[in-house]
Amino acid sequence: EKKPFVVGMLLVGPYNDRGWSQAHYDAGLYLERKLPDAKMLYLDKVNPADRPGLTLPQLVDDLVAKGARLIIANSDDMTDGAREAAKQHPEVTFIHVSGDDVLTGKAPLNLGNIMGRMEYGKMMAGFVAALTTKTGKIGYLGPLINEETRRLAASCYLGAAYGWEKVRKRPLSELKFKVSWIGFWFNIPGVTADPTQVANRFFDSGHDVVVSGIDTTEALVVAMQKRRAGRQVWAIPYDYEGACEGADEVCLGVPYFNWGPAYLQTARAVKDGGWKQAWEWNGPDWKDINNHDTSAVGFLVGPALSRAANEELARFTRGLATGKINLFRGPLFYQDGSIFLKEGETATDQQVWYMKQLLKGMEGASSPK
Amino acid sequence: MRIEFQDIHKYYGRVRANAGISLVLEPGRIYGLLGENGAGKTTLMRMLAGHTQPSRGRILFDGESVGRLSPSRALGMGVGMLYQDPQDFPALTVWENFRLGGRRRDKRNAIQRLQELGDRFHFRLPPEERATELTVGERQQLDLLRLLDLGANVLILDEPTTGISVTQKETLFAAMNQLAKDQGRTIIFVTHKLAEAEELCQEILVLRQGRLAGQLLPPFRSDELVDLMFGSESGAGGEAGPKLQPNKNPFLSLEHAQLVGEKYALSNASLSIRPGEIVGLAGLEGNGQELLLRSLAGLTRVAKGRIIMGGEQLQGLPYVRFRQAGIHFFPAARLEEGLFPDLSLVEHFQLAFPTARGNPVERLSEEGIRRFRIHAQPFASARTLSGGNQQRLLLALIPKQIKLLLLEHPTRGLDQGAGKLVWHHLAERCRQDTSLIFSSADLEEIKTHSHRILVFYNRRLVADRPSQSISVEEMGRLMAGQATAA
Amino acid sequence: MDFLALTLAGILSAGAPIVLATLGETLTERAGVINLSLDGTILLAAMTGFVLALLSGNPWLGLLASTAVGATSAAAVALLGLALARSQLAVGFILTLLCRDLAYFLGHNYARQLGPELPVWSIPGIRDLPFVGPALGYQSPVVYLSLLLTFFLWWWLFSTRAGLELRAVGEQPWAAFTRGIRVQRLRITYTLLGGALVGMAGGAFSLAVKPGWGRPQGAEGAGWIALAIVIFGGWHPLRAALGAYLFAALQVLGIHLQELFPMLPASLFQVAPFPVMILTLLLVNVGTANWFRDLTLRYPGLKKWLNRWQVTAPAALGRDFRPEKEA
Amino acid sequence: MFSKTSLATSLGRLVAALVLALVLTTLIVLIAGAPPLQTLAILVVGGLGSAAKLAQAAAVWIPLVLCSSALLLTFAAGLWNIGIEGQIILGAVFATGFLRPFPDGGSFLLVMGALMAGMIGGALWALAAGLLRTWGRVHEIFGGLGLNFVALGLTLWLIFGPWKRPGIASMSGTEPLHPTLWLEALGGSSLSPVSLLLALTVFLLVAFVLSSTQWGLRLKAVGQNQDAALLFGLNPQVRILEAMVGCGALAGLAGALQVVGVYHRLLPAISSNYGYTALLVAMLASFRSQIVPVLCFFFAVLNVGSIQLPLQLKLDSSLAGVIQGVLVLSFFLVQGFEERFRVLRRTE
Ligand SMILES: Nc1ncnc2c1ncn2[C@@H]1O[C@H](COP(=O)(O)OP(=O)(O)OP(=O)(O)O)[C@@H](O)[C@H]1O
Ligand SMILES: Nc1ncnc2c1ncn2[C@@H]1O[C@H](COP(=O)(O)OP(=O)(O)OP(=O)(O)O)[C@@H](O)[C@H]1O
Ligand SMILES: [Mg+2]
Ligand SMILES: [Mg+2]
Repeated sequence: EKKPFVVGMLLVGPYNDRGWSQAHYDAGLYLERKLPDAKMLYLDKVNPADRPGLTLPQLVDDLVAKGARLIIANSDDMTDGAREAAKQHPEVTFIHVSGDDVLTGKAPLNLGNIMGRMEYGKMMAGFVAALTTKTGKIGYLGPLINEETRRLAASCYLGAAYGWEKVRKRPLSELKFKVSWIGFWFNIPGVTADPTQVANRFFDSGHDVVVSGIDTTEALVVAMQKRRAGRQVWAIPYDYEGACEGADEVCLGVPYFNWGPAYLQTARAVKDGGWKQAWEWNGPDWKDINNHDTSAVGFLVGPALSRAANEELARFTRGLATGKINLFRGPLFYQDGSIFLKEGETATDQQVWYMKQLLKGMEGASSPK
Repeated sequence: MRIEFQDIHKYYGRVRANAGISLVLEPGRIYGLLGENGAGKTTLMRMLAGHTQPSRGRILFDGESVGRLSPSRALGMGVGMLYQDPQDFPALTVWENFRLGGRRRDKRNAIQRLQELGDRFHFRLPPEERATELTVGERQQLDLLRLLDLGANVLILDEPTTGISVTQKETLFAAMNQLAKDQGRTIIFVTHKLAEAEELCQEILVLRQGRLAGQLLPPFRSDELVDLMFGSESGAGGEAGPKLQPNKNPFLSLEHAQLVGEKYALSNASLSIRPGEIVGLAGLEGNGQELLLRSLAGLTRVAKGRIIMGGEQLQGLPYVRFRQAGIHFFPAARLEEGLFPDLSLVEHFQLAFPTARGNPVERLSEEGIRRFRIHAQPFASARTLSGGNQQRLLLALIPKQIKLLLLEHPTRGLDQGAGKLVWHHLAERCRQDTSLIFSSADLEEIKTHSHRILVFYNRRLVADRPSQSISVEEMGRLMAGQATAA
Repeated sequence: MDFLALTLAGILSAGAPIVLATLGETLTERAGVINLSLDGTILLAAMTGFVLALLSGNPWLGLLASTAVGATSAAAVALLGLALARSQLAVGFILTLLCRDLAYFLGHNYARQLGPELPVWSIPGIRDLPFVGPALGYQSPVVYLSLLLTFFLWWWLFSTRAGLELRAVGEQPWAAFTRGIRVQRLRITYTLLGGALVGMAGGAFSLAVKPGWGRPQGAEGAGWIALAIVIFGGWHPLRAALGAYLFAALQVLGIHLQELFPMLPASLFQVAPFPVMILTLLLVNVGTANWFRDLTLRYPGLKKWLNRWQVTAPAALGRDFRPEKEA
Repeated sequence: MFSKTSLATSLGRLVAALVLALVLTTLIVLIAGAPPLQTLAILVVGGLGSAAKLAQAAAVWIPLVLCSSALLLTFAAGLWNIGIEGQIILGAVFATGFLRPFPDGGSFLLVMGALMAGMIGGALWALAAGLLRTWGRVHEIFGGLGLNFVALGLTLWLIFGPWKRPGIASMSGTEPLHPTLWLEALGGSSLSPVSLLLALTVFLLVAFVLSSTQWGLRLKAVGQNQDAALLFGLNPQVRILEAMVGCGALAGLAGALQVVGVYHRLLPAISSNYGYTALLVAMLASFRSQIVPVLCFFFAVLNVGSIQLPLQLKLDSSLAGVIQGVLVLSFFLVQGFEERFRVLRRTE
């Protein structure tokens, strides 16, 4: 019998969280389907609150002992652990998702980074939010504050601003875009702010669309509750293609990751011995952003999105695809008024990746206190 | 209702609280139940009220056995009991206390009834006040009204007159007479106060050491009662202690002290003690002697006045300072207060004599065990000792060099021989100028061993006399409030 | 205005499970029993309620199951802590850990699934009123239940015969026994009833306030907070409910406060109930300390001042009662 | 609380409890739809199966033994030191705080200093609970519990506030310590021989102190009967504080070792619930210090082995905690029934 090609996966949240971790888990299943001798071994809830007393290298030891040759760590919190483990197991290939060790040069040779260009997904989310809102107030349920989360929130804002100004033809000053950070990727009682409460607060203070930037579905759940209490509100979840399910009345759509193609490619390369360390930042397949075999990020339109808005979204997407619309083009200012992009300047990948602050026009903290 | 006790026995572990009591109570009469502390009065009554079950024997109501008596069943039979320590609910209001376990009534109704009854006895009980705010006497009144309201056929009053005034007492007695005579109820009146019993009762029952010692009809004679209650033969009598050496000056004095205990206070107590002196405290439990002992030991607070020992003022200082000054306290509750149930004898010796280490401790323990004739292995735990042996262990643990030894019931539970042994040791200590203050329920013991005797009654010191000038009978009368100090 | 009403609605909703748990524990402790297991029990009940609702499609069945789980956990306290006279605190503590882990273990595969929720009721007369309408008109049944129960228990505890007996048992079980009250039976009954309410709190979480199951569910820590609030509430249903709503307000408003005062750490609002609990306990108990008594002898004013703050625990709280042992 | 019984009796009870717990666990596993035998086998093999696993179990054993030993002190004095979690955390906080001024590392003396600092931190936190108990009459369970949450809040504030890593504040904790400040671990594991030695020493020391010193005897006396202890001049209030402080110091040491030996930083969940687990151990041991290391090892194996459940059976790891809890409850059940029957027999 042939020995399977074991892929170890360390998920920060539950494998069935209908969010970030499940997107990775599903990609693992995709990998098993496409690469017949691949076998996924996963461990979920790898975070200090759920698995106190365990360190990432210990878990990696376990996976390696079970034959893993490729190990994927899916949280930015695993940076140090992944690096340490990679050093201890040079014969195994490591992918640290959302990290930038390769970029900074801290990564050992067997550690690569993969991330999806979710900026586009968030732009679309912001765009539909702006087209849908009646109050002109959009809430963004943010996780913790770092470069990644700042750039995603900013992208969402840029999409919203575009929709508000260019499509709805309203002055930008009338659009309120507020970011609230809970402190982590998901709720940890007693540690983070409670996302249910934050979402409630958004809706109760007149925000009628809440865009989720966290790994779990509280925004959607709360929106559903408000609906049942007779309020006109919407929400946009995040991460996982199936996130809208069961929330038809309120879900405007979901920007999601499709990790399958990248994992498949990496696994093949590792198996054939042709893997090269890289920092990959994969964009959507503009021909069909919802193609499971090619597109790294997508946006699945939700049932609650109006037909008109849907058509506008298609136009917007085409604009992004052709490059006619580039929202990261100057002039853009940081929240404190300093210049992010000069008039006519287009942001480099690095500038976007290392987003230093929220943008002017957004409400909310730019950096941890 | 006619009540018959048939050969009632009640054991608490190894304590025989009641030992074969047979007795008939007829309706329409007032019975007095007398006996020294621990004679078993309360225990007997509690069995009647269904609060506890006899270990052996049965209680018949109108000739019929009703099976296992529970409080609710006893209440159903019409037996109501008023406890010597009020069994009530301090945190609840007066009317709630009144209603609890009583008849179904709404609040207004309950308050109205309470006031009606209260007016009849001139008890003034504010219905909305919490019971904590009441005095012990008022709480007893409240409980009494509750029982009257219940319409008990058999009314047990366990020392109901400790907290009420003379006029209230008269009202109460009148009511009791009325209840018994006009309504044919049985009333059992437990008391230590001979005069009250003599005044009120148609029959007096005397318990002594768990047995029925006598059943008297009027006219009652106080000396006979005292004799029956306290006995004339002595448990731990024997040889008298060493003579008090004259011309030694007092080394300890208590000056106009107000002593505050958990339940009551003792005011204006003054006392001085000479080296080698033995002072016996006579009095029924709860009359002040235990408070005096504990205050001198530094275990309860002294609100006013001073305790002076060797020129140093001790009041207000923590207990350890009293210990350092050479005072040692010997508690009555051996296992509860004096010993560590799961530690071995050796460990007790080690704790009591910390300077001795290693092997010497074992030698010390063996010596102690031998000298005090403790029947136990050195490594047995204190819990497994018999009561008497626990007592002896406690004695063996008294440090060598002390100036004042305060003992609660030093020979309680000891047989005669052991009692003699204890007093032999204590006398030895007195010869070395240790002073002794002890309480005892055995008046003969007090008389035999003390140089001086203090008698307590009603939370007051009623007599302070040299031992020669007071007889056992007089002590008994004083304790029962029969005479005033000459 | 609307915002205020909606915030109030949010507080009522967030507070509902805490109120239920607090009322349940108040009931139990009034009978003289401490059920320390709240934090775990709530989770186990939340999980069971959600899973049963999911499997049956009926959220009411789920709520019933939660209630049953709460009573079952309380039954363990009753068996070990009352019938077998183990330390109630120890048993409760172990149950806390055990129930929590059991919830995570058995609920593993049901995490983050969309399941049925209790409906939102809109109350005809109320929903159209200004202010009151948005605050109170559209709420989950558990919110209405928690409000009703608060007043019901208040009335019941202080104005009925059964309530009087309950308090009596928690104050002086021996005295209650002598008055023909069946102490042990009442204690067990109220332990179970209180536990049932605690279980219902779990259901209120997973079927209404924070619908769904997961690790974390979001109800973690709520049990400890409820225990603290019972003390803060002085074992009185109204005060306890008030405490629970205060806590909910702290949670809801904490989000605002945090934005207004970014230097305040987020965890401050999560931790706040506990120092309050310690302080309350200090006020409750310090009166019995010897040094304090000496102090009040000297400064009688102190005692009066303290009395104003003081609540008293049921006198027999956590104590074993067995007539055969005899107090 | 517990009464002292012979070693044989407590072992007998333990075995009976183990059997009962096994039956209950099997039931629970069946409810979860998993094969009970295989599940238990995986648990045990997962914790014992290889040298690496053994090293992991030993690494868990260290804080457990430290905390259980610490709790022996407070249990001896009749105290329920639930606050031990907070004391571990404060130990970790103090140790981290002590090492923060040395981002470029330093000598082993600094590590020793951090351990000392950790002990002080834990001791102070325990002292707070102790004073609340002796001065304020606040039961140590509630005082300790409250302080646990305060300690948790404190670490979170530090990690997300003043001690956050430059630019980010995250659950992954503070900036890692300089490697020269790490306790050396056995190749590839997080098992540090120094910690192991320390834990063993502490356990032996506590066992010795409790069984053979005057102070230990005094603690036990206070735990048995405070009234008598007062009469014996043992100063029970002071003894209680001493027991708390001693326990806190050892818990703090455990916390400090987690920082310098295992995580090399301050984490939000640095105590890993070891304090609570140790409480279970101490209850099971009911004062018998001899069986503490064995029980700790058993619990550590369960903890380590439990990680195999999600990997191999798609079960949640919390089964380990379930087994531990069920075991202690079973123990109580056995003990309670036994005493019940003894009372019945006596009254007949
Ligand atoms: N619950 C109990 N447990 C153990 N021993 C008890 C209990 N109740 C009473 N005893 C013992 O039984 C004996 C008789 O006690 P009882 O209370 O009946 O005496 P009493 O005659 O009422 O005395 P007093 O005049 O002091 O009230 C005493 O030795 C007492 O210590
Ligand atoms: N719990 C126990 N465990 C072991 N042995 C016990 C226990 N209780 C009593 N014993 C033993 O039973 C015997 C009888 O005890 P008991 O207290 O009835 O003696 P006693 O006749 O009252 O003696 P004393 O006159 O000294 O009080 C003693 O030898 C004692 O050691
Ligand atoms: Mg009596
Ligand atoms: Mg005897």
